Amino acid sequence: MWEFLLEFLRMSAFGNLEVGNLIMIAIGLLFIYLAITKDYEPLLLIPIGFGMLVGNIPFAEGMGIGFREPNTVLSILYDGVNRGWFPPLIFLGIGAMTDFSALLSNPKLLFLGAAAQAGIFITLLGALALNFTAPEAGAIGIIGGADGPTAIFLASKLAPHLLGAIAVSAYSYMALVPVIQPPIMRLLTTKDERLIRMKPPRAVSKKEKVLFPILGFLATCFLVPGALNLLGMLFFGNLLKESGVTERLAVTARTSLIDIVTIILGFSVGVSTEARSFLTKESVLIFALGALAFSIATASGVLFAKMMNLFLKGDNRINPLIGAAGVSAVPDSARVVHVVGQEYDKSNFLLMHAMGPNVAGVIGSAIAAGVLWSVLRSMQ
Amino acid sequence: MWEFLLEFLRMSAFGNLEVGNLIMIAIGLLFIYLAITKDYEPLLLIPIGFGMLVGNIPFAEGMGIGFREPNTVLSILYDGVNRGWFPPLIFLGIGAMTDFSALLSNPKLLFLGAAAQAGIFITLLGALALNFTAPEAGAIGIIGGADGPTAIFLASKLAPHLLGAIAVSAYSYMALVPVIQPPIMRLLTTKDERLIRMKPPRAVSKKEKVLFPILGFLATCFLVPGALNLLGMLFFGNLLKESGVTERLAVTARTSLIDIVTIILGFSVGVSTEARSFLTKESVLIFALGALAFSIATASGVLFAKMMNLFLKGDNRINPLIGAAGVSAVPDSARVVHVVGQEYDKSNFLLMHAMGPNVAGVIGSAIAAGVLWSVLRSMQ
Amino acid sequence: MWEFLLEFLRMSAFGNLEVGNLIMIAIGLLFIYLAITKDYEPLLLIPIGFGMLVGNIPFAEGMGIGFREPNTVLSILYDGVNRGWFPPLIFLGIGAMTDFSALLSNPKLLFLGAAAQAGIFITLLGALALNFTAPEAGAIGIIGGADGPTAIFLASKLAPHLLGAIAVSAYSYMALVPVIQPPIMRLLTTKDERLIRMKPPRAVSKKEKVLFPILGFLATCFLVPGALNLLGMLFFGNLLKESGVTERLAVTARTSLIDIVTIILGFSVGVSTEARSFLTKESVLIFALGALAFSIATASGVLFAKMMNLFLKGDNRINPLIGAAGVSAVPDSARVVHVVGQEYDKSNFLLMHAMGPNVAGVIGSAIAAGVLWSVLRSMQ
Amino acid sequence: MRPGLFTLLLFLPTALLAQEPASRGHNPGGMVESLIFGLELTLLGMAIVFVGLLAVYLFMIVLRRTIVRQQTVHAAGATPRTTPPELTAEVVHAIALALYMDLRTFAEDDSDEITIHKITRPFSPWMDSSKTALIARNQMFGKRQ
Amino acid sequence: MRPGLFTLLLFLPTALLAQEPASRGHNPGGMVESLIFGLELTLLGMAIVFVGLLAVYLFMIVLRRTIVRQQTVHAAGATPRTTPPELTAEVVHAIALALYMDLRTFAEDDSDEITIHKITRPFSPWMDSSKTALIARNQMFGKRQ
Amino acid sequence: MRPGLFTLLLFLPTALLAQEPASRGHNPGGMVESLIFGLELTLLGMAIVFVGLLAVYLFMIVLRRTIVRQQTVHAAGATPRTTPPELTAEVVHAIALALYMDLRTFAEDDSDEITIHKITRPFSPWMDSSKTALIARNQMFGKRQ
Ligand code: NA
Ligand code: NA
Ligand code: NA
Repeated sequence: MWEFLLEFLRMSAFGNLEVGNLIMIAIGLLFIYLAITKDYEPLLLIPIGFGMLVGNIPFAEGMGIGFREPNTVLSILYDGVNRGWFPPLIFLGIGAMTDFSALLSNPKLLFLGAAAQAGIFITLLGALALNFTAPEAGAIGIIGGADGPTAIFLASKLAPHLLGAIAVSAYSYMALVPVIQPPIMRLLTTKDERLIRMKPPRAVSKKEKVLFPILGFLATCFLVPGALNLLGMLFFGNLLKESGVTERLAVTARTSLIDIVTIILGFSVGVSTEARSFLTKESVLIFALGALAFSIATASGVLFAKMMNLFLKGDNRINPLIGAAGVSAVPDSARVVHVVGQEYDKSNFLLMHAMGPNVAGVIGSAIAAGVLWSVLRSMQ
Repeated sequence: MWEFLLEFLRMSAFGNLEVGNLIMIAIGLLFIYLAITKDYEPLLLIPIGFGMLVGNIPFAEGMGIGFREPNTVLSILYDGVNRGWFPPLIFLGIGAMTDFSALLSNPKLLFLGAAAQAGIFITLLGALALNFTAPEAGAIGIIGGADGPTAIFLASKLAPHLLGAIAVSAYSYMALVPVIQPPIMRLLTTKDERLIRMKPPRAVSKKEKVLFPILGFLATCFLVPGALNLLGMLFFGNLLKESGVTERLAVTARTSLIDIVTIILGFSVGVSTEARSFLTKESVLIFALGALAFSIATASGVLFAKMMNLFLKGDNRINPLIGAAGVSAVPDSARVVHVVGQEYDKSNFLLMHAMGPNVAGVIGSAIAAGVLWSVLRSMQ
Repeated sequence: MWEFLLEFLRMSAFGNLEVGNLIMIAIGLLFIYLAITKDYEPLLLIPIGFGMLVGNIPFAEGMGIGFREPNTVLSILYDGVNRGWFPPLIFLGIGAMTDFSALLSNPKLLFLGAAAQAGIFITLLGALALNFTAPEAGAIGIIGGADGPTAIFLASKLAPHLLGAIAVSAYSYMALVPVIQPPIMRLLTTKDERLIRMKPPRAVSKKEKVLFPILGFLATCFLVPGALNLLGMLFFGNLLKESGVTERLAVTARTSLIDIVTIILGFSVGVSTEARSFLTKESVLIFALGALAFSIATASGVLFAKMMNLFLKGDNRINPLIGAAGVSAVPDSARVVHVVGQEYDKSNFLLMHAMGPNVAGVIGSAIAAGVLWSVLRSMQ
Repeated sequence: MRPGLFTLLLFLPTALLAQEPASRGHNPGGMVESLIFGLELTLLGMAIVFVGLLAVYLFMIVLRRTIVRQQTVHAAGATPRTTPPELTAEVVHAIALALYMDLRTFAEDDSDEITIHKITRPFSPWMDSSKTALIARNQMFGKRQ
Repeated sequence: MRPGLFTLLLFLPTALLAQEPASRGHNPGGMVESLIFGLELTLLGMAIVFVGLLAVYLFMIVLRRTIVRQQTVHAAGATPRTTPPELTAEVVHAIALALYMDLRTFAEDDSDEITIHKITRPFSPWMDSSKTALIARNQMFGKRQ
Repeated sequence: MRPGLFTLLLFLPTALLAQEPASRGHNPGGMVESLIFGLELTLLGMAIVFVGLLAVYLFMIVLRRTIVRQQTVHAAGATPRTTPPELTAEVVHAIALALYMDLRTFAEDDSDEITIHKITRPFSPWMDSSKTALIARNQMFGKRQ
């Protein structure tokens, strides 16, 4: 009977199997394992991981299954990634669940979110040095924004052939934030700096919270219309949340809507990692550049905080650890900051302060994506 | 530093800025302000208002952002408005949340909802007199239906170039119902009429409620197949609600589904008000005609109620104030009726009676839209 | 006045009326009646029944309403049926609500779900004998799978012109499972067999439940990549449910998402039963073959259980009634098994045991659909 | 609602549809012709709206009578269910309360409370809890002071 | 499940796929040829369904054994966890109750209550509350009697 | 943040856009030219990111001052509302508790309970309850033993 089974297997889909598929399936299983046992970004790693299994079942070409063939179910589900309309809907939901109070109570933390975007541009330089074209380099650089939907959006516009590698790289490093960031944070700060206590956040009025999404939208999108799709939706969602009169819309945006899009987006991204197009030299380089991007982004945030301290006094000083939260990866990097801070002073609660640069980092990388899109889209 | 900033601003998107964009942004801000502070139709004015901000960021043509360019995110979101499939889904949700008991307990109130549709056709005549083409006139007339989704649906079919103006006009006047209707109601009624007490509604059995959507659908759509998309969905949603065995579908239809569609529909309609195509002589005329439409619709409803009273006796008589609720604008015009009624007699509760013509007005204007579509679609 | 009314009716849509439309409307009303009063599959029969009313309103061709005309609202809603992407989303939701514990605690019940698929293939033979083409015969045979989404998916791929008849036939017989199955079950079993008590299910650990969707997916889809769309989504949904870290996604998949798709899918299927294309000789044959399919599937399941008992001993023996649950029709056929079992022994609880073959039948018919698709799609 | 008017209306749609529509839409010829068309459409449209709702009305009347008759048959002997219940004082009070609650104004409460409790539980699809706990517990990054 | 039959089945798909498919689908040649094809497909299909579920079965057996072994290793010394728990009387009663509740009929309760309380809070996306309150409070439309 | 650097940056975009982009993207000419472009883009990009967030910052400052002034006007005489509330001990404890709950680990509890209670109420869109009840009650299939 085992003989028969083996023979049968040879004739079936096992016939098309390549080693690459097995490797990708193993990676998919690893993603699922990490999500379940380590709780690493499970809402994304599980859909992506299972999508990897689905995309690497070695079916024959032309069977009407693959996500690259027209009118297949997988291609229809992939449309929101392919044409880039899933990320703005996710930003709508994120806006409807984000509380900008931390930023409003201490606006200067915005600049930490700006500084951390240096990771994007230095990675772009690295990608250019490795002979990627300019649009590809821009799409790779955005991994340093540490923001999944932004990375998928820009990659779908500038380098759709690299989308799978860029998205998987971005989410992998976002999941690894607690591993990557602490050593860099410790290396670049003195013990005294890590012990800095920041003054408690001031009260933020309802009016400020309502006006913030409107003013924030006008301020950023007048400057960078290319960031309109992402920032427009982010601030729109936040207005739904803060207006006080559209609660039911905000609830739907941050529950059913974002969940439906997250399920299909994650699954589709996973499906798009078919071994033959994914296991390439480019993907390896993209993963290496992604690690660089996260490290530089973290370092830039911390160093900029130290620089700001040169101009600040007393309890206005910033604990430079929170600079690391400027990379986005909401809210993981803010938590990492908090936990590292508590290693040195159990009564120092940095989480609330770190949320400021954290959400500023989301805005910052969306602006950077808008700049890259505007400049690089004509070069494809 | 201010010099630098100004120079930078000149180079950025500020360079494409036209006065029209600023006007539209001001209108968008006004919508948001009215929604938040006056609670005027916030579930629609906030998405539309924010959409106006987004649509009037003066990005350059060909950047792959605008809702008229193919395959942009905004064009994808706009598809449901453009091809008219959002309004039927909204009607599905409205059906799943509408209780037709008020109508069932006093069916003659249906005719108030019919009479108020005179506003549609007289406005159509006005539009023809102002040299609009027949399909345009039909799309403008439907503003008098005081029903947002119906107006968007018909405008997308008959006059897509005027859709923004028609939708914004319809929603503006629906928000202004408490300002527009009371003077007309007072003008056309005597104090004695306003004091009429209607007899309490009779009990409505479950069977009647279950059979109503089925019979109502067959009665109206056999006559006017052109109303199939809207009325089919309205009655389908109501059957889901009343059948007693599809509660989970009705709940989803009146929560997640209608919310998701409302968010994207409102936002897209706002985006479509780009200044260059919106700030035209036509839009001004459409707003003027819209005011006419609402006034005539209100007057027709009230006068028809007075006419019906000529044939009715005793406690069967109708308080003519509730004729004003025949314009739809559910449930605002019913509330206006109630509040105006209470000014004259604190113990006269008209709200429940006014809900009858109110929902009848929705059916009436959908029928009128079906007639206009059938007759005018071949003339485009 | 009655004269006038009749004359008016003659001129309106009543002019296009054919007897067929009235028959279909009567069938639609029957579906709604059965759903409400008998609680037969109401979540599907109500949308399908109301869709039948909508699809058989006799509007004129070219009015821009029909589901076969391009860019109409009905054609847009029908897209998910037409291109087959609704059924996988429904499978996602089913996966997120299915508990495979019954199967895990007694894996040999899987084979009952396999045996019942004989109904599919024997019906296919019958359809070939009645001169249907091979792809049509495959699509008709899948009715024997007793699984609505699978039938719609395969019919949309192999025989889109028969989709309405196949879907309506499949759902009709699924609703009639309590009428069709018991006589066959009683005919093929002895009283002693019906009294067999099965040993209580063993405890199933969380790890088994988490690993099952992953291993089940790999095992089935490596063999039959053609089943990828349905089984991929089924097991993906189940992983979301069992992983323990993606609860919010599982909740959305089994509530809003599946509800929205169910509403539109059922409605569209109903709309597609327009009399002129539905009331044909083929549809009658399909209904006859469907009855055959359900009967053979039930018999195969029961007989296979009896055959397995030849090799099993003591309390490992299977009560052959549960073989009937292998047809799928989740969870109706399992309940039928339970109720029939209780007629003979009030203290014999078969429901939990019958859930095993029940969910196995879903997997089995998805595999069969994959085989049929792979072999027959090139013959269209 | 005299038959005469309605009989007239019956012929309007035929008349309308018999004409060449394209000649009216885009080349309106003259304002007068356009307005006549508009008037015809108005009469047709209002007639159909009324007839449509009249059909619904008739169905509703038939429906009510059928159900009342059924109920009377079913409830023969029992207390008749067809008389509408009167609005008692309690009901009126309940309505008044419901209306009061429904019409209550939108209160802008400009909160003075700090918003820390919101920040500490930012629920997000990117949420991840045990990861940081892991750091705290396992001390995986040496260099502890 | 004799190997002989299955070995035969292994050659069917190859045989099937080797032939020109178009000649079968649309020009069935004859009923006999068509039915032979159907029989081949039936055998192939049922075989694959069984093999597919057999694969799942084997995985499940392996899975269970692995987990049981792990648990035995972990729980060495403790009470063994591998024996399935017996159905106690309470459990049976709980099931009976659950079934009873699950199978209860759909009760058509034709309510006699007036539906006013529903009408007074019509929740809708077009809802708007403070507007009318505004009218009541501010008396913006003069002419009060 | 010296004006000199920023003034420079102002000219970069113009310079960039003036060049033929295609010659850079696909025919990078040389690595050096490509890297120079990358540097220009880096400076431009970082400048815009900072200016964008600076604009938000300025709006926020203006916003806060406006609101504070309004509040001061409104609350003239009353206790001033502009001083930020201090973190009291209770607040700190509340935060600590919230953090503890937030950071609690994901507990893998491998349940020993039988799962029967789940099986008895399989909620599904294909659910149907009274049908089987019907069988039980009506005995529609004769042959009862
Ligand atoms: Na970022
Ligand atoms: Na109306
Ligand atoms: Na099945």
